[in-house]
Amino acid sequence: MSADLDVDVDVGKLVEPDRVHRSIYTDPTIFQLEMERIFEHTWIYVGHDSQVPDPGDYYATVIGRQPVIMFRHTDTKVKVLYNRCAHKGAMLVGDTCGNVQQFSCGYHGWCYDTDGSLKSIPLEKGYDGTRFDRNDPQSSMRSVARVGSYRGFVFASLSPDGPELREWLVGVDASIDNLADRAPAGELEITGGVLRYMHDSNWKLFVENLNDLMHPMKVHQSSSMTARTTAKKMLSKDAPVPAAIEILAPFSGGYSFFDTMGLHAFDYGHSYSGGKVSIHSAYSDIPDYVEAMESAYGPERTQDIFSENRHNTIFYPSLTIKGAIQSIRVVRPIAVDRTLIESWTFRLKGAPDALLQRSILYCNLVNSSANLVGPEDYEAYLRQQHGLSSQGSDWVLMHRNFGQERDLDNGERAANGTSDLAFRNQYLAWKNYMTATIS
Amino acid sequence: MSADLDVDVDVGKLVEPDRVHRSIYTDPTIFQLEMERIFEHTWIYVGHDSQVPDPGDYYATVIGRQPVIMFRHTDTKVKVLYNRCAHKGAMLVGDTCGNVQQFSCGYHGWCYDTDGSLKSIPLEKGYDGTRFDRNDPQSSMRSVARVGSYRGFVFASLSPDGPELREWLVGVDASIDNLADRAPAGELEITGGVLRYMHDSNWKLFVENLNDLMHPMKVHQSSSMTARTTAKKMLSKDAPVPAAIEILAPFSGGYSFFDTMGLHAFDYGHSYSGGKVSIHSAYSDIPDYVEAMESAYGPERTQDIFSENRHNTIFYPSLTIKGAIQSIRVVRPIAVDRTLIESWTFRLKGAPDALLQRSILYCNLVNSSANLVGPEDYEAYLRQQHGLSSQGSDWVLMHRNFGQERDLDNGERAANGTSDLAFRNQYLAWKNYMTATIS
Amino acid sequence: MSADLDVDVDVGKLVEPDRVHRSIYTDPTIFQLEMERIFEHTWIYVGHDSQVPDPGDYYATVIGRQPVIMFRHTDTKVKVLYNRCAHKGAMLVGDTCGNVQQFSCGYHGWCYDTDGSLKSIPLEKGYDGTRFDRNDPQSSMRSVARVGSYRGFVFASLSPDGPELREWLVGVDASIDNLADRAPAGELEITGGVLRYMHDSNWKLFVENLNDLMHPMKVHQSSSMTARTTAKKMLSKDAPVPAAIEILAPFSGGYSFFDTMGLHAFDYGHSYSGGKVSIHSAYSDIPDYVEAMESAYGPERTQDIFSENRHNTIFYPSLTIKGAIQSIRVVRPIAVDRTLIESWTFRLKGAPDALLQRSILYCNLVNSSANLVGPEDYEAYLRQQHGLSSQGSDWVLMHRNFGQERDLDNGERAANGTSDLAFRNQYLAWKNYMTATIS
Amino acid sequence: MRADQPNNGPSLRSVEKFLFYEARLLDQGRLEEWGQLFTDDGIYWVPATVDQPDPIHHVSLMYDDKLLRAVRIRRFADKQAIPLQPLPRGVHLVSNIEIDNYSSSSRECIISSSFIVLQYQRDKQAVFGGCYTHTLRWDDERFAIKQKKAELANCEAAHENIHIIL
Amino acid sequence: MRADQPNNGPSLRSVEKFLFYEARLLDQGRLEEWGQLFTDDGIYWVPATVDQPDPIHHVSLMYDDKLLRAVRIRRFADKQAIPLQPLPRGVHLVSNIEIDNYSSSSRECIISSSFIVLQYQRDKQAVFGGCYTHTLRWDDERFAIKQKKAELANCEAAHENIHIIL
Amino acid sequence: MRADQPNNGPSLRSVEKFLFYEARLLDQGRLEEWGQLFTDDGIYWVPATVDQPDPIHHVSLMYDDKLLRAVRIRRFADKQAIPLQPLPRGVHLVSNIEIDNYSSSSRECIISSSFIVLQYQRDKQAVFGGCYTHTLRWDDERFAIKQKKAELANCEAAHENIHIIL
Ligand code: FES
Ligand code: FES
Ligand code: FES
Ligand SMILES: [Fe+3]
Ligand SMILES: [Fe+3]
Ligand SMILES: [Fe+3]
Repeated sequence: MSADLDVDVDVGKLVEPDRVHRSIYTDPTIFQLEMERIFEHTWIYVGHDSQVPDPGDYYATVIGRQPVIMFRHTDTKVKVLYNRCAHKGAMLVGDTCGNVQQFSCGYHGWCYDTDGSLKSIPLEKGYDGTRFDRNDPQSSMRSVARVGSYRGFVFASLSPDGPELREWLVGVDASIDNLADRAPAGELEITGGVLRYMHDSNWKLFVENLNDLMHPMKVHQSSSMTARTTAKKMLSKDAPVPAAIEILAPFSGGYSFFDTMGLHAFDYGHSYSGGKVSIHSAYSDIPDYVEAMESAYGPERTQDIFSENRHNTIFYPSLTIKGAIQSIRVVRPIAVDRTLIESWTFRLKGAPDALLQRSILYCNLVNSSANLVGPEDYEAYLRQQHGLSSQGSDWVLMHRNFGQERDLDNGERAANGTSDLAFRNQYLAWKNYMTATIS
Repeated sequence: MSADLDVDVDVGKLVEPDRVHRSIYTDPTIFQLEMERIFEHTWIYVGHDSQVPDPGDYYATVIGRQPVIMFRHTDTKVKVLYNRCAHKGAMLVGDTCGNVQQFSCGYHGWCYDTDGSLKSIPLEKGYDGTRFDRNDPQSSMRSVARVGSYRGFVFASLSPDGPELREWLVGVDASIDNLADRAPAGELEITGGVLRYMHDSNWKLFVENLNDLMHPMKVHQSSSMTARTTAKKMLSKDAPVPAAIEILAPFSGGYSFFDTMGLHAFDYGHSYSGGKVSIHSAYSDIPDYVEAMESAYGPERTQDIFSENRHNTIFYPSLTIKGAIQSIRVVRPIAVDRTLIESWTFRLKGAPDALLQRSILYCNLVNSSANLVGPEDYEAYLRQQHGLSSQGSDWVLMHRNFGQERDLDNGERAANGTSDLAFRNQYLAWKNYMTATIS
Repeated sequence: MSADLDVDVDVGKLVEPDRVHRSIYTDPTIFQLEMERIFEHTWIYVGHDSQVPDPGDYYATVIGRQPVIMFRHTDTKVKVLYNRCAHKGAMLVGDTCGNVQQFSCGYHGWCYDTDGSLKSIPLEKGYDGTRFDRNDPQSSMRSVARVGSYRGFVFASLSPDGPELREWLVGVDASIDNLADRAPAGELEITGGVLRYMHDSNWKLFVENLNDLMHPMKVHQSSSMTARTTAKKMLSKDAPVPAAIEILAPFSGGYSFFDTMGLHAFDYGHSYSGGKVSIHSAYSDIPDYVEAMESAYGPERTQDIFSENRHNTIFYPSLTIKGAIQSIRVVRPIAVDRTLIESWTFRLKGAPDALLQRSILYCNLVNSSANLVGPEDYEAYLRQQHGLSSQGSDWVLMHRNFGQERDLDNGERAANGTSDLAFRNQYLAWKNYMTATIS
Repeated sequence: MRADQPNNGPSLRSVEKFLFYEARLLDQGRLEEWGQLFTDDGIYWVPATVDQPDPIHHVSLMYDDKLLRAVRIRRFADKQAIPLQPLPRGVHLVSNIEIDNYSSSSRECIISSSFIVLQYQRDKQAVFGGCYTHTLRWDDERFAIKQKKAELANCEAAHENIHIIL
Repeated sequence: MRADQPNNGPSLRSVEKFLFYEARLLDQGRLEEWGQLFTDDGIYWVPATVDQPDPIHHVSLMYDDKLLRAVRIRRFADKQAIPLQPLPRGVHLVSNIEIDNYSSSSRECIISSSFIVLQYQRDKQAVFGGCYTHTLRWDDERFAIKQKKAELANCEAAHENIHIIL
Repeated sequence: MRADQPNNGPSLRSVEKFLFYEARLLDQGRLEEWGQLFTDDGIYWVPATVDQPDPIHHVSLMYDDKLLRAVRIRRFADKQAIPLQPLPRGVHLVSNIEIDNYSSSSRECIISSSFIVLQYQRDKQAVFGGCYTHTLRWDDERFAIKQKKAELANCEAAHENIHIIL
């Protein structure tokens, strides 16, 4: 299988400051290592606590290769447990979400409280006098090593080691803030369902692409220009620009437009593009929204919030946020060449319904597997995934504006929008994660 | 792939007396070792000789990963040969069963007698003066290393080493006896077709489940209780209990009912549950059957035969029998997470037709992939298979009534029905098989 | 996976002069080595230059595991480039064939000339002052190491080492000559589409079969005899023999017929069967064709050309030619048990249309996945592929007429048609390729 | 070939309507209503082998009389039925519908048709197809199913779960 | 069950003809013509969840008004559209067609049917199936589509590309 | 759109009946009878590429005149035919049936329809789909097939065996 890589070779050699080796996208052994050393180690986005509003609500998902359950134990506490019965290992829920009074295993009926603690075992006396100890934590549903939450975004780490969540979030926490602050009530609610898009390509290709501002002009030229010209042809000159066109047109906004957006990179592989300007910054106003914001925050703070128009923020490796449009995409790697992308939408509490409608429209147009924009990106990944099996060259190039980034405080680095800074930053983190247990 | 296991580590460490490591269900390397050291080594059930009643009849199947043919050479001899042409390796039959005068390879026409010996080669003189030796056993269809048969149940071992079949069967041979003895004529005939149920789960999960008497109350509560309550609602009080309800109702018979059934374990991983009592013991009488039995065996012996109501008997690892209902299930592992289960039904020679009809009904209700009971068990395996990929805990627990089994003669051990004795016994054998070539 | 083979064992031990070990057909590790040491090393058939007649025409395919593009740079030069963008590795074309002015990557718009050289990069100034060097060959589309062409047949080698194409072709070049010479204009044109037949079997089983003259009498007995008897029944005695019957009948032509055809083997695993006689030699004349040939070549040379009736010629490992019927089959291995076979048809320039029609009919009848002959061969491979997973015997026998071949000049060896010479010759080459990097 | 409207018998169109209605009940999960389409002695049968003559001496994938049909239907509403979490769904296409026979004495007609059924649960879609034979009782107003036999093209295959009613 | 030809309304046969004609336009890639089947306010909708009540507050796989439909159609002719190289193709089978409702005032009818659609591109064939609900406007001569809703059996699955129009 | 019963021509219903009858013969393996549905010069054709203009200068998956059809049919009864052990089976769904053209002079009609065919052998089920074009000769009583063309959605795919008649 792993014809390209001797496992004993230092995986660190696959990453140079301005390029990476093609095998990191194609080698199944690297993928398994990534699951172990990245996804089953660092902070991974599990879900938003508005998915489990009531006590007993649960949401089942995976972290790396491992099934977990996020659920609301009491009104205030969200927990993340392994979806695994302590007895013989059966998953405790088979459905994706629901509400339970307790977790009752479907196989032999062991019952656990919603904090995971063992409650009852049928015929428990059969364990008397054996090595089985009902007070051993292994006899309960195990909690993952660490759970953290920031404004409703729940992250979990399967490893007891590593930075605290708040430390890990430095720099990109502001993207969550800006998203949540856009709600007059300061709170978010996941709503409107999920689009699940299966990609036969490596997860890193998706993650790289988000802050790759050189790609829209080419990849999305077709959907964006077709939308522009079709609208021009169909609509009278003074008709208002439809929301769909406001959404699609900026994807072919010109290189200097994208370059101006800028890029910011942080420790742990995080980054965001955009800032004052983004593909979302020219959307038309929605009636009553500004009013609601101003009455909640006052005009100045409202102005501050709206002036921040980040494009994509990447919480490396598993979460990406588009704050200005209240949409997130979650990265679930399945195999070296298979990745599930989930798109979720937020309602801004206290905001007019029209904002949600715009987010839904955006999500349909951009993230659906049956629509215009998403399949263009996916086609780029597919062509990469296959092209990278060629030995025409062993390297994937990330030189753009190398050495021209500006160092800011707290490990932040900034660059022009079309810099490859975000890529280089991701592979710096990747290398750190992947070689941590070797060194 | 084998991220969980270093092949060089003693696989024996994965088995403790009262628990086993989850990787034995999920690691592809373990699976390949199991094929080599268990399925392609010990006695594996091939088929029943009534499947090949006439000379020239054959039945093609697999042992572990290897295609074989069971066939009737003469009226008395059943043979098991590798389904492989000595020339360039083509399988000699492509169909599952049939009747042949000789085996004629479809590729170049080499012909073999029904004892496998090479008969003719087209243009055989082309081999004159070469290393090819038509008398070398390799130039014929090879027989598997050992074939044994007990009351029509044909077993084969691909290894020349190991216990004789009769020695290997000690303790569970009585389950075959009881099944065959239930025929007034003392003989069985496979009939009524086969149900083939594909499971995306490890073979051991299926095998464990059969003598897991803690599971029916929970897993089968739905089908069994739904059947009970539906019947109650639909049928008048004094209507006779339909056979389907007689079959389904005992699956939710109560913990003490299952506990009373008892468990018996033997060397080589074999076991049976039930005995005097089982889920089959309360079936209504079938007219004329007792009469036929008594006239064949006399009342006392008949009484003896009927008093033995074993539930499941496991001939570890490949055959499981339900004697009281004349049904067997055969385990064909395909991959670490894929297992084919075949269900076959026997006609008791000399017994009224109604017995066969009850067996067929039982098989439909319990073993069909499209019916009530089987999918409940399969769902439990699926949840285990996925849950076991979680590192929430590394162990699968088998402590129930540990140390409370009673030692009887000939390696037999007995316990209450809800004991985990059968599991522990299986993994004792598993460990012996798997470490035999290492030590 | 590779339970049958320790990678460190010399793969050469798997090949003996008169037999080969079954694992070479079933072991995934062997397959990966074959891709590396054979398909990504020696001369592989890419396509015929008539597939890209005009400047800018391209045809995309794979060599081993690697996507490549054959295209016409100028009117005279056909090039073979890796289908991989120098930037981040995306394939440069997604379609199988077409015409381009330049290669413009669909992801970020890097443009390459039709000789592969880098033309333009959007916002190229972003690379100023970085390690990126636009003059580095790695910054362009890479050409494969070597490209060679013989009478329009384009071969490529991904390795700079090894014999020149003409040297490698010695002995079988005459088969290409005879095919091309059959055109009064001396030139060929691929036309009439392609049949793509997917085989769930190892590529070597297909390649062996082509010059295995012991198989048609048995494998094709069904299609050939059914065709004969059906025609006999349906047609009046003095009706002309339909072309379909002329094609199908010789497949059951008798052992001595096939033996007489003869076999010729050459270095590098090449061989051909037939010569003066083949299954194609008794086809009826096509009006005006002989005339066209004679007016092009004169009667004597025409006679020479027609007297050469080779059956299958194998350009080991990837190309097989049936010159007399103007048809080729191309071998594209996909996995150890999966192989794509493409069948292409040639028009003989200057010949009557009826010749093409006969070639098309031949291709339909013999090479289609939905017709008579091809599925018979494929069934033989399938039975081998499964039979070879049995340990009934470890060896595949190739003893027929061992030691009876005649040595001719230039490494040529000749034998009777039913000799296993072609197999032995293939595995001699296989062993050389596979052990070259070890020794 | 067959008459489209045998003497006094139902029209082909009325048969089509009935089969489409049945399909719709199944697609929409209206299983109780589906159950009521059957006569009291009605049988729903999915054989396990080709041209299976007999559901009594040979195993079947499904062979439901009224009681077992009721059990099957009720289980779809049972929260304890772990294989049905989440509920599997199906789509039923019926085509090639013909009236093969109508007996004006028994008032029974034999209807043959072909079907494709998709089953969906937990990201898995399975494709089933085969031939239906409906034995329908006709009372001038409505049909009742005396037997529905669904013969799968792949009845002999090693099946994973067939959850839904075909 | 339903009337085959409601008062003054279209006949079932005319509806079948229209749906088969629509399917044929899609199969043959005559997408411009397909677009013209719709009313000006016509909607083409593929929900992303079962019984989705609403395309406004919930994501959909496709939800096209006239403008977006036009964009989708034109993109099939755009050589720059890399996911459409080579052009995907489809086959549409429509069956189980019934007129569910006809309003003689609005002249609208609701048509339900079942479909199987095969999508093919680059050696991959995908099978989609589900239920169509067409809301058709009828003017005694021809139909126009006010809404076409295609409810996939596997709408909630993790989909790879759905290139073609269902 | 098209007339359902062109002047003196066959009714749509009679065409449906014929296509369903043909499908049934194939499903039941009554291949000899199927062969007899063709005219003496009848052709059965499965092109290998989209809109293939010509079976003469371009390869086809199947292109059978009377003789080759007879060979194909007889092979299903030949015990020596190793790819046909055990016999593959099929199910044919035909839908979207329309009469595209009827010539009252030649008495030929062109019928278009869509199909889904399932092939089953040895635990493998394959799904094929596409469009049929039947050229039928009509003599007021019965049809004969002058040409049956089955255009597969995935005709250009790399196919494993297509054993059955589509
Ligand atoms: S596995 Fe959960 S109770 Fe046994
Ligand atoms: S492989 Fe059996 S005769 Fe050659
Ligand atoms: S990958 Fe080709 S331009 Fe970027
Ligand atoms: Fe993009
Ligand atoms: Fe059970
Ligand atoms: Fe052959």
